[in-house]
Order: sequence, then structure tokens, then C-alpha cells
Amino acid sequence: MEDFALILSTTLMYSTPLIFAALGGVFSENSGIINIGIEGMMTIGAFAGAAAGVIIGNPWIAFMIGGIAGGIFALIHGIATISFNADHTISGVAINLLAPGVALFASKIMFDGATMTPTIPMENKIPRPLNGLFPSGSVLDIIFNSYATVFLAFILVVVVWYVLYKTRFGLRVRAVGEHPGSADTLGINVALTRYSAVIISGVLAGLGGASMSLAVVSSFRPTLISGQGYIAIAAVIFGKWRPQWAMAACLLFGFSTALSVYFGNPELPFSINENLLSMIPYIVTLIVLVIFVKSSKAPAALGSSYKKGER
Amino acid sequence: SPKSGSEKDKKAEGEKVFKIGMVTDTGGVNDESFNQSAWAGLEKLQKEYGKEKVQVKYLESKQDADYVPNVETLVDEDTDLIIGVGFKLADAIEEAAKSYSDKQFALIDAAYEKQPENVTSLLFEDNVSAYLTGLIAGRMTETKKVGFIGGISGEVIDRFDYGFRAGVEAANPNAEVTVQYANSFTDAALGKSIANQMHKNGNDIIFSAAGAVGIGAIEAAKENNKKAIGVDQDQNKLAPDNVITSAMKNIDVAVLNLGKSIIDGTYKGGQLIVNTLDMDGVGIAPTSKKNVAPDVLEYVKGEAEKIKSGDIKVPQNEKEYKELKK
Amino acid sequence: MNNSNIDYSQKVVEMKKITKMFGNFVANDNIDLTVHKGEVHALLGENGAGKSTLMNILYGLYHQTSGEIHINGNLVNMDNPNVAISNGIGMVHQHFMLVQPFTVAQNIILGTEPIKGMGAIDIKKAVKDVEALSQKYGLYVDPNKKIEDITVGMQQRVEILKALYRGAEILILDEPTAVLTPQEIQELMQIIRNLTREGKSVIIITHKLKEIKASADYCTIIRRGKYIDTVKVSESSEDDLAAKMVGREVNFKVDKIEAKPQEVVLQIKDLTVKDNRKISVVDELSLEVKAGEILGVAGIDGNGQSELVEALTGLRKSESGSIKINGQEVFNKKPKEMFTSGIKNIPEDRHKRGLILDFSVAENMVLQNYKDHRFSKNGILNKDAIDKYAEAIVERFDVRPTDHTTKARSLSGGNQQKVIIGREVDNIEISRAATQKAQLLIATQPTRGLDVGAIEFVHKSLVKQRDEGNAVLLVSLELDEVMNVSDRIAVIYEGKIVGIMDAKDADENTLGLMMAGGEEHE
Amino acid sequence: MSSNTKKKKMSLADNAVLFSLISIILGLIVGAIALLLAGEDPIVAYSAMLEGVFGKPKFIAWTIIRSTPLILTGLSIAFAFKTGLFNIGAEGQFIIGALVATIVGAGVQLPAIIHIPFTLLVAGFAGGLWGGFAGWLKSKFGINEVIATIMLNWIAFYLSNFMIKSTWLARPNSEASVSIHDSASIGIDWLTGLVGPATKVNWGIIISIILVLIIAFILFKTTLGFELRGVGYNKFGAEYGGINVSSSILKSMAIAGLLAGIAGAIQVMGVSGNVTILAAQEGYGFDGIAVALIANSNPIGVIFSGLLFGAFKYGGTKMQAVGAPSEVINIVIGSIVYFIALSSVLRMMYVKFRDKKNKGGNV
Ligand SMILES: Nc1ncnc2c1ncn2[C@@H]1O[C@H](COP(=O)(O)OP(=O)(O)OP(=O)(O)O)[C@@H](O)[C@H]1O
Ligand SMILES: Nc1ncnc2c1ncn2[C@@H]1O[C@H](COP(=O)(O)OP(=O)(O)OP(=O)(O)O)[C@@H](O)[C@H]1O
Ligand SMILES: [Mg+2]
Ligand SMILES: [Mg+2]
Repeated sequence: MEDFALILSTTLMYSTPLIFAALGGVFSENSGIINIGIEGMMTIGAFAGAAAGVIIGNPWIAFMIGGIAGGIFALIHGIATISFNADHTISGVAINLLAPGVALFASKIMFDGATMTPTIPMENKIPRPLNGLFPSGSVLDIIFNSYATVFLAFILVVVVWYVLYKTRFGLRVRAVGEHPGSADTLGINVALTRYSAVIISGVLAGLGGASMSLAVVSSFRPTLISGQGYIAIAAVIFGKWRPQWAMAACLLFGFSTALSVYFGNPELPFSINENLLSMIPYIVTLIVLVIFVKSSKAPAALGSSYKKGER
Repeated sequence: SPKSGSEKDKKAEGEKVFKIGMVTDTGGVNDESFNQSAWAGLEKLQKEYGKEKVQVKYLESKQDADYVPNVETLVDEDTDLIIGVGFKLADAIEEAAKSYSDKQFALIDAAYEKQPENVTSLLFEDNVSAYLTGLIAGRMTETKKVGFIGGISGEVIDRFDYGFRAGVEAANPNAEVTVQYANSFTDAALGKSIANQMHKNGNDIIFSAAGAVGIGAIEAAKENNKKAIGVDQDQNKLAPDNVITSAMKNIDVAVLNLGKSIIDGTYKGGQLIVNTLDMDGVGIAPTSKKNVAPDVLEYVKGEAEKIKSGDIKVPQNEKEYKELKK
Repeated sequence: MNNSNIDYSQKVVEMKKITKMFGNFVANDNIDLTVHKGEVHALLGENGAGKSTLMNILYGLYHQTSGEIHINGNLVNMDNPNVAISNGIGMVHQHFMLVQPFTVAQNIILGTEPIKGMGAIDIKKAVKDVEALSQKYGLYVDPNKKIEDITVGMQQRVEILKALYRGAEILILDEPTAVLTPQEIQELMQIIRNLTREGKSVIIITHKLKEIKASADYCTIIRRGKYIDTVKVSESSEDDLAAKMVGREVNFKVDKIEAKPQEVVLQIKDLTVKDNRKISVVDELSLEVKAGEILGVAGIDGNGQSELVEALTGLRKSESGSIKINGQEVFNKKPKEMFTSGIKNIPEDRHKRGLILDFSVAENMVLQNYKDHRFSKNGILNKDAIDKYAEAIVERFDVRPTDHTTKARSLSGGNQQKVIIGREVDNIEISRAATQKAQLLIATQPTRGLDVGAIEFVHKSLVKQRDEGNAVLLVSLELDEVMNVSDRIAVIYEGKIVGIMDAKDADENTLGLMMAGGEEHE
Repeated sequence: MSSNTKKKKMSLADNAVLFSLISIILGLIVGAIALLLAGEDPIVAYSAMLEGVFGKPKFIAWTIIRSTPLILTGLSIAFAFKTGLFNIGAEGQFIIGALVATIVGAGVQLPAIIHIPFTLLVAGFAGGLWGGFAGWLKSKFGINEVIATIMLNWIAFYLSNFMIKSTWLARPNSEASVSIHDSASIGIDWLTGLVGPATKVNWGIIISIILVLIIAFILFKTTLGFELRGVGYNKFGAEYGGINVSSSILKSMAIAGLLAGIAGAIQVMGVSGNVTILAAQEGYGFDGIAVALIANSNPIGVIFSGLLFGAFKYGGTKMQAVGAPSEVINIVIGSIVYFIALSSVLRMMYVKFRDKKNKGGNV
């Protein structure tokens, strides 16, 4: 039972940054803009969050700054893809090169040549809202004594779902992702809607990065974000561009990582080669894809640019 | 940061200006670990002798493929001593030593089966520092269970692993050591997960020798109110209440000494310098007294003397460890 | 049509001296257009004449280079569709502007969504509004169905409802009948009447003169961007209109001699084909096509035509039955084998199937033949041979521009169709010469979206193949086309051939009834 | 007429290059601004980089050595792009190629004349299998190649580490595997003597250029290329033309994998001589994406963008010598790619504009 609780809590820890980022991907891609720059936006978010945490102290302000930093790079992505009709992939790759470059560069300038930030003291990390509510070490404690970001991630899944499928803005976002021409003829500002979606996407990715540097650990390091952005993109596709399924994909990934941690426990009666263990999440993902995912449909206008009056 | 010797010609008449350079591994110079420590040693050297006497510099490597060209760059700049920081540079240094037999090289943390004549290897008795922290852990554990988290297993991490195990057992035969490898030096979240699992399974002190993975483990200690042991540098500042001690690897001291020997003319190439406890090459963190009871520290001090005198032999790997247990 | 609803005292739309340049190209040159309240005004012109452009200007999608637009007497600067919408203009575009995975109601409210608390869309109210509106104008739709699940005809009703929902008083319909069945066209005409009765004005773009005659009060004709004339429809004949449109006399009837059917080329027996949803949309269908005849398949969209053709061309696996070409069984063979055994195809969707738009014209010309020894040896393409071949076809079929190195994408629709027809005709000739056997040419919707001149060309090409002793299977949703071009007509309904008759004996009413599943004749 | 079209193509190509050059200059300007913000003198820093790339024959040699794998991973990705696929998996295919080259290079004894091509072939084949597997998943199960290759990258990563550590490839007390035999090495010894003893001059660049030419040839001059491009542009149209779409996807991914695999093999056979336990993805595949994009997925262009990228990577480290943070290089490269993204649009607009003008003029 406790083992299971632990696996669950590890799952949550691993999934949280992925969920933030995947929600970002869902937002952007539903508006028709491919966002492969998620990785870079997470990195800059992780850095900006940690740096702000060190300098300002208040974790929530720092967290927001992480989001804003992601949003700024999303804006750069938006300018290229929305206003200049640039290829989404090229621009996204550019962001993935630029953002980590800027993060490390800024770190060196701000922190005396170090590519990592100082450590943020425990009290300046994101709080754990249920800390102390359950007896320490109990199953409930193991599962629920998590950082606020974990809860926030799940709340955001609901919020994003609600916004996308129940609100005017969401309907418009999906409309410009499916058929921008249609939206345009109905007087919807396609560019503005896409900009909003892409910036929201960057903010979410930035928050995902900041949740790494302000909750999972308490500093930024160059390798802190190494591939999570790509996994999040995979989760978006895996999740058929829907927030709830993208979340499920992130959880699956987090869960299989947690399993690999669990099976690495030397107290178990058997032992598995550590490299084979490390492969588990990736193999599980592939297998699940093969079994469950029949080809899924992307938003119809995904990756295409829309220019008024062009055919 | 340092300027390389374009002023060489101007100084032609004066005394020789020594140039010492180091190439980091992919961790970069500010890794809060051995790269940073090595650089600190060089900076100290320059401070001691002045810029007129010695010029130091570093080149950071961004990926493994940078090692060879970075070493080459320093060779090109007529550097008198080129230090490769970390076992990952072993091949690059060996290669360069072969190609430039008139140049001197040093390598940290690794030696060769056949030591080239112009390479000095600086080795550290990490097993001994790990042993000492093991003693502390053995004495301080309340649950009689302590953990060790390794990065990617290999010769260097093995020394920490088995040294620590031996230390724990020596101090507390009833205590148990749980060992888990993260198979990563970078995934802090993984370190945290493993540490959480260890904490849940009753380990109250965890020693990690695993780069950024260890940062995650220390994070877990902070959160779960458990104790952690740092590595390479004094990592107490990462969690002042939780990091009770660190297995210190005084690369700065070793590098400083090596630099001095070059300048003083006592340097001899092709050596294998094992930085021992005796030489202050390894040890426990000075901040240990904050969190470790004086009597335990006293005990550790006593055991350290025995190591220095050779009464205790600390195992470096599984084989020696098993022999010891027999 | 005699429309008593026109209120000549109210000019709802006045477009004055509208000129629109795309770069140096003049798409609209000094065009005037006046529409009164309650009037149905047709806009007639060949492909590329500038009709859509003019209407896009009226709807605020483009901005005119010069000229003025007055709505209800007021000068309006039509900057964007919002201005048009607020001036009571609605437009149904040539290519539907519908969001496929959205429901009917969502599509209709998009942009003017009713809101309840927390920024949520009041979808219940939307559905109710849509239902009320659809009742009022007799535009039946199911508000909760997704667009991708409804017929094209219903999609068009959604488009009209979209405009009406925004309070449109002036409705622009850009080629609304191109994709409709005869029944649906009838319904549309009724809808238009309902609208004018409510005092709304309609501008309708179409190439089909009969429809203009049937629905419009006035007709403005544009040729190559220039204003030609505005006529009262009741006072002009179809021939007059056509002559004005193309600038010369046109002949509608397809000139052809009596067919001389010979041996059976295509023999289909009890063929069953399932669609993507695994429903048998071709259901034990049997059909024969002989050499020297054109067999037209008439039917309402979605009765299995596409799947039948896909099965015949190897693009879809069939469930059971038999397909024989010149006596040879080809059931479930691959596209390539179907091709070599004698089936040549002018596909329904030239952008999806017929062409690779980013390939050059020359590359498209050898799409099925690139492995031929003529065009490649040992896997290496013979570029010179391909170029020469493409050049010859381009010249023979008058493809413009004549540069075969340009991408197919940059050709107009008519010229794209010429590339395909040229390719397939040549394929037939080559195969015929090699095998000495009659070939089957399948043409699905071969004239969709083409102008009169291009249609003439396509039809002539089909007849020519027939006359040369090949078999032609024409599948079209346009009854006129089927009736004019075919020698025999088969009616397909729910995956079965429900009747076959000589074209001479066919009349629109009988066919229409059979297509709609009415009693079988004969 | 034909001379006319030729002329048009010439000036178009010139424009592509021109716009790329403009992007590079703009990227350098952004980098310069960053350097100024950091209080460094951009001229000094850039001179150090230039000097570091062109200052000595040896430097040029190193630049080429660093560029070689990037040219090939770039080629792999450009090729996949041309056939409508996004090969994010060059990273993993590279790892597999390097691993297998080590296995074959160290595991068998053959005369060099056989050993070298054999090693290249087997490693390329292994990379091809790795890429082809993603292609198979796509054609058989409809699994997006982006997800599949991201997963396969990590599986390759751990598989390589596993092999280096837990099989005969392991070298005692070392992070590195056993080394390949000299007979599998593609180093150019006489040239090494000329440029400097430790410089890993090797035949890799020649092999890469040959592969570029072969790929360009396949893409544009063969029926295979016709099929693959056809499927890339419009798989429905290709299917109509009788092309087997599934097998084309598989072939494309396999060829892309093969190229990246050979990149890995060349790195082992020409530079490192072995593979080491990796702590993080090395980025050859990810950099290859940028290389392919800068080249606009043109196989020939990949040579130049690969060299440019290699020059930045190699020369960038030299900026440290004057105290400039070498991270600025990533900013420069990122900006260049960003401006490339913008410029291809500007270029298209320019071409359209000019064509229209020409058209109008002819009428
Ligand atoms: N956005 C545009 N840019 C450049 N040229 C355009 C654009 N839109 C239309 N054109 C050109 O203007 C001319 C008129 O086009 P338009 O679409 O108005 O024709 P149309 O009369 O509606 O033809 P169809 O019957 O085929 O719908 C065509 O030659 C077309 O190529
Ligand atoms: N947006 C545009 N920009 C530039 N040229 C265009 C544009 N749209 C159309 N054209 C060109 O104008 C010409 C006519 O195009 P148009 O689409 O009106 O032809 P069409 O015969 O009506 O074709 P379709 O049947 O596909 O509607 C073509 O040569 C086309 O390439
Ligand atoms: Mg048109
Ligand atoms: Mg039109």
C-alpha cells in the first residue's frame, strides 16, 4: 500500500511539469500553431522562476515570472508563425536553441559566471498546502503532501478543458485551429486569437519549467530541463490534442518512470539492470501507443499559416 | 576571467611566465563540484604567485566531442600544463600526451594502465572520505538504515559506494546500507524520487555521489526532514540543517600543489599522485560540526588517524569490500 | 421567375466602379452592381472572371483598390467582415467555411456566441435559436450533429443559417449549387424564395444558366474582370446569357454521333464495398460497360459512387464480388495493377488524388508511368524523355501556362484538369496500342468547378474516347452532365444500381425520382 | 525559353543563399547585442571565434571534423522532411550507428579495405533499422513518427549505455568502451601529420559529401526519390499513382536512419575510436534539425549549413579565451534559425512579387 502510494506520489511529481507543458502544447496546437518550442519555453521558465525565487523570494511571484518568461518566448514564436507565416517547426527549433542559450547566458551574467542559480531556501519554495495535515509517513501524507504545483496542474487541466470546450474564447481558439478562414469570415480576429493561444501556451510551459526549479528542486541547472518539453509534445499528440488525454499521457509517462524507480529498489527480491530499467517509460509509451492509439486527427489547420485574402 | 598570453613577447626578457590551463568536463566551470574546485585551485595559485608569474585559464566543454579540440586549443597556446578535469577527459589527455610529448598534462580522477611520461594523474582517496562519512552515518542513524545513491556506476562512484558501506558497518555493525543507482548524473527529480523511496523505507541518512541527482536527494531530505551527506564539496549550504557532512574531495588543494611544483621546478611528469587523507586531499566538510555531535566527530578523528597510519584499510571496490568482510 | 417581392425604391447594395488589383493583375475592372430589396441578383461569368473577388470585397474580405460601396444608401468602408455583418451582409462561400468537428449550432453561433455565467457559451440557447431560425426559413438542420457527419446539402443550409443568425438582409451565395443534388437544388430555390418573401435580397453566383433562369430577377455578367451588362432575366434567353458570358456563341448540347457499343469491357458482379465506417455502401452491385459507349452513373452524393470508383481503381479494398476487365478478374488488385489491366481514371478530387500539386506538371504527367522503360531505366529517371513527353501533352491539350516545369499548384483548376485528362488519354492510347484491348476510362465529377469552355473540352474528350472504341464510365452528381454526355444511364441508390436506361429515354423527373429512392421504372 | 528558365532558377538560388547570409548576419548582430549587454566587446569575441576557425589549417580541420556528423544528421533530417516526415530521431539513430560501428570495429578482424566499408555498412544498416522501426510503427499503426522517434532516442541512449557497461564492449575501469581496431579507422594519417598530431582528420567529410550527392541523386533523379517525394507531398495522390505509401514511409525513415547511423559510425571510426557511457543526449540529432532547416532541407545546402554550424560550435569555444561567455553561440545559432524562418517567407514573398511583375510585363 505504501509502496503504491509512493509510486503514485512519484508519478505526480514527474507528471506535473509535463502536464503544465502539455496543456500549453494543447492550447497552441488547438489554435493551429505547432509548438515544438515547448522545451525551450520550459527551460527559460525554469531559469526565470529560479532566478526570481533567489532574488525576490516570494515563490508565487517567482512562479509567475517563470510563466511570463515562457510567454515572452512564445510571443517570439507567435510573431514568426502568425505575423510572418514562418514555418512553425523552424521557428520552434529556433526557440529551443535560443531559450536555453538565453537562460545560461543570463545566469552567467546574473550569478557570477555560474550556469546554475543558488539554492532557494525551503520557505521560499512553492508551498505544500496539505503539509502537516496527515500523519507524517502515512499513505495519505505520501500522496497528498505534494507541492501546490501538483494540485495546480490538475486544476489547470480542468480549467483548460473548460476554456477550450465551454467558453467563447475556447470555441474561437479551436475554430482558428480547424478553419481559420471560417473564423475570419465571421469577424473573428484570427491572428489575435492565435497570439493569445500561443502566449498562453508559453506561459503554461514556463510554469511547467518553474515547477521544476521551484518545487521539484530548488534551483536551476543546465540539465534540469532535458527532454521534458519533447515528452510533453509527444503527450499532446498521444492525447489527441485534448487536455484530459494529454494529462493521461503525462501520467502514464510519470507512472512508468515511478515504476522504474520502484524496481530499482535494492530491497526487492529481484534486480533489473539499471539501463533496462531506465528504458521502461519509453518502451511502455510505445507499447501503449501501439495498443490503444489508432491514428488520431490533428486540428485541421495545424501547421499552416493563415493570411487574410490568401487562398 | 583570465587573459591568455599575448603579452608573452613583451615579457621575453623577464622571468618565465607559466601558463596553466584546464579543460572542464560537460559540467562547466561553475558546477559546484570538481570543475569548480579545480578552478578554485588555479585561481589560488595565481593569487599566490601573481599574474606576472603564472597565468591560468579554463575552457569549458559543452559536449564530449569538445574535449579533444579544447585540449588542442590549450596546446596551441603554448600552455605549460594542461589539466583535464574528470575521468571523461582521460582519452583526450592520453591522445594529446602522445601527440605532444614535449608538453605536460595532468588528469584528475583517472590513471592509465601505462601512465604516459608527460601525464600526471591526480587521484583521490574518495573511498576514505566516503568511509569517514559512513562512520558518521553509522553513528547518527536512528533507524539503523542508511542509503547510498550512486549516479552511473563506474570506478569513481564505486570508491564512494564501498568506502561508505565499509564506514557504516565499522561504526555500527547493526546498520544496513541500501544502495540504489540512478543511472544518471543529471536527473534531479530521479534523485529525489529515489531518496523519497529510501526515506519511506526507513533510511534516515542518505549519501549520494551522483551529481545533480544528489541535488534532488538533498531536496528530499529537506522536505522529509531527513539527513543527507554531500559530496565533492561542502554541500551544507544547499540544506544547512540537513546536510550533516560532505565527503570532501579537495581538488583545489591538489591542483594548487601541482601548480606550485611546476613553478618551483619540482614537478615530475608521469606521476600518479594519490591525494590521501594525510595530504588533506580528501576529508570531511568543515561544517560537519554544525550537525554532528562532538563525540562522533572525535570518534571519526580517531579512525582517521588509524587510516593515516595504515591500521585501517578502506576498500575501493566490490572485490576489496568483500575481502574485508570475510 | 416573376418576383413580386422587389422593392425598387430601396437599393440595398450599390457597388460603384469597383476595381481590384492583385499586384499588376486586374481582377475587377470598374464594376458596377446594384441590388434592390427583395431581389435575387445573379452574377454570371467564366472561371476567373472575378465574381468571387467582387463578392469578397462586398463582404470585407478584400479591400477594393478603388470604387465605392453603398449599403442602403450609405457609403460604407468595408474594412473587414465585421463591418459587412453589421451592415446586414451575409456570405456563403464557394468553398464552405465550416469547422468540420464542430456541431451545426457551434458553427452557426461562432463569433456571436450567446454567453451565460463564467464566460461559458449558452449552448442550449444556441440550439434553441438555431431551431427557431431553421423553422422560420424552412432550412432543416440538426443543431447537434457535427458538420463532418452531415451531407453537403445540409452543410449549405448551415452556411445560410450562419448568415441569417447574424441578421443578414443581403445574402451572397457563391456557386451554391455546384455540389448539390437536383433535389437539393430544388430545395435551395425554395429557400431563396422564402428569403425574398421576408424582404431579404440574394446575390447568387453560378455558372448554371438554368438556375439563373429559375431563380434570379436580374443578372450581371462579368467577363475577365470587366462589367459586361446587367439584364432582366425574364427577358433574356439562356443562349443570350451564355454568349454574353464567354463573348461568343456556345453550344450546350454535346455533339456526338450514335454510339456503337461492342464487347463488354468492364463487368462488375455482386460487388460489395465498405466505407470508412465499415458500412457496406456498395451493396452487391452489378454493372457492365461496353466498348464504344459512355455509361453515366447518376445518383445523389453518398450513395456509394466514390467507394465504387475507389474499388475499381484499387484505392479501396472490396469485401466480395467480382470485377472483370476484358474478361480478366481484377478483384482487389492494387492501383498499379488496375491501371495496367486497363482502368484509367479521372479522379473526383483533383487536388487530393489526381495531382501532386507540388510536383511539376511534367512529374505529374508520369505519375503512374515513371517506372516505364520510357521514363526510367534501372530506377533512374530519364529527365529528357519525361520533359519531352510532358511538352507534347501540354501542347496537345493546350495546358496553360505551357511551361511544364511549373508546379501543378500554380495552374488554374481548368488547366489542372487538362493535365489529368491529357495524361489519362495518353495512357489509354499507349495501353491500347500495346495490348490491342479496349480501355476503361472512369471519369468522376470531371467538370466540377470548371467553366463552360473547359467543360466543353472535357466532354469532347470523353466522347472521343468512346468513339475510338474505349469504354467510358462517367460518374457525376450533375444530372445535366450525365444526361448530355452518356449513352446509357445507370442510377445508383444506396449502393445498388436501381435502374438502367438509354439516355434518349431518360428524363429528369424519372431519374430524379429513382435517385431519391422512388419506385423503379421499367 | 529554356535559357530563360535557367536564368530564373539561378537568380532564385542566389536569393536563397542571399537570404541565408542575411539571416546569419542578423544572428551575429543579435549575439553582438547580447555580448554588449554582458559587458563584452563583440568584435573581440567574434575575432577570437573567426581566428579560432580560420587561424590555422588545424583549426579548419577541426571545424570540418566537428561539422561532419552534423552534415549527416542534417542530411538525414532534410531527407525525411523532403519526404514529408519529421525525423526527431536522428539522435537515437546516431547513437545506434556509433554503437554498432564500435561493435563491428572492435569485434571483428578484417583487412582495412573490407573492414571500413563493412563497419560503415553494418552501422548504417543498424541506424536504418532503428529509423525504419519508427517508419514501420507509422505505416502499420499510424503512430506519429515524432512521438516514436522521441521514445526511440531514449531507448537507444540506454541501450548504448547498457552495451558499453554490461557486455564485452566494457573496458575495465573506464567510461569508454573498447576501441575499434586500426583497420576500421578512417583517419587520414598523412594529413594528420600536416595539420597537427592530435587532429582527428578523417575521410568522414568525403564520405558525407558523397552521401549528400547520392541522396540528392536519389531524391531528384531516381524513381525511388520520385516515390518518396510524391508520398511526402501528397500521399493520396501518390497512392493514386500506384505508389505504395506504407512502404515509402518505411523506406524514408530507414534511409534517414541509415544516414544518421553512418554519422555515428564516422564519429567512432574517424574521431573517438569508441563510444562512452552517455550522461545526456549529445545533441547531434537535435543540432541536425537546425542544420537541415538552415539549408531549407536542400541536401546540397546541408553541406554548407553543417559547416557553418560546426564552425560556430568549434569556434564558439574559442571565445572563452577572451572571456566571452560561449553560451552566446547558442543565441547566435538560435537567432539565425529564427531569421531563416522569417526569411524563407520574405524570400517567397519577394519571388512571388517578382514573378507577378514579370507576368504582368509579358502580357
Ligand atoms: N488573392 C488573390 N491573389 C491573386 N490573384 C487572385 C486572388 N484572388 C483571385 N485572384 C485572381 O483574380 C481572378 C478572379 O478570381 P475570382 O476568384 O474572383 O474568379 P471567379 O469569377 O470567382 O471564378 P470561379 O468561377 O472560378 O469561382 C482570377 O484570375 C484569380 O486568379
Ligand atoms: N492567391 C493567389 N495568388 C496568386 N495567384 C493566384 C492566387 N489564386 C489564384 N491564383 C492564380 O490565378 C489563376 C486562376 O485561379 P482560380 O483559382 O481562379 O482558377 P479556377 O479556374 O477558378 O480554379 P478552381 O476551379 O480551382 O477554382 C491560376 O493561375 C492561379 O494560379
Ligand atoms: Mg475559382
Ligand atoms: Mg469564384
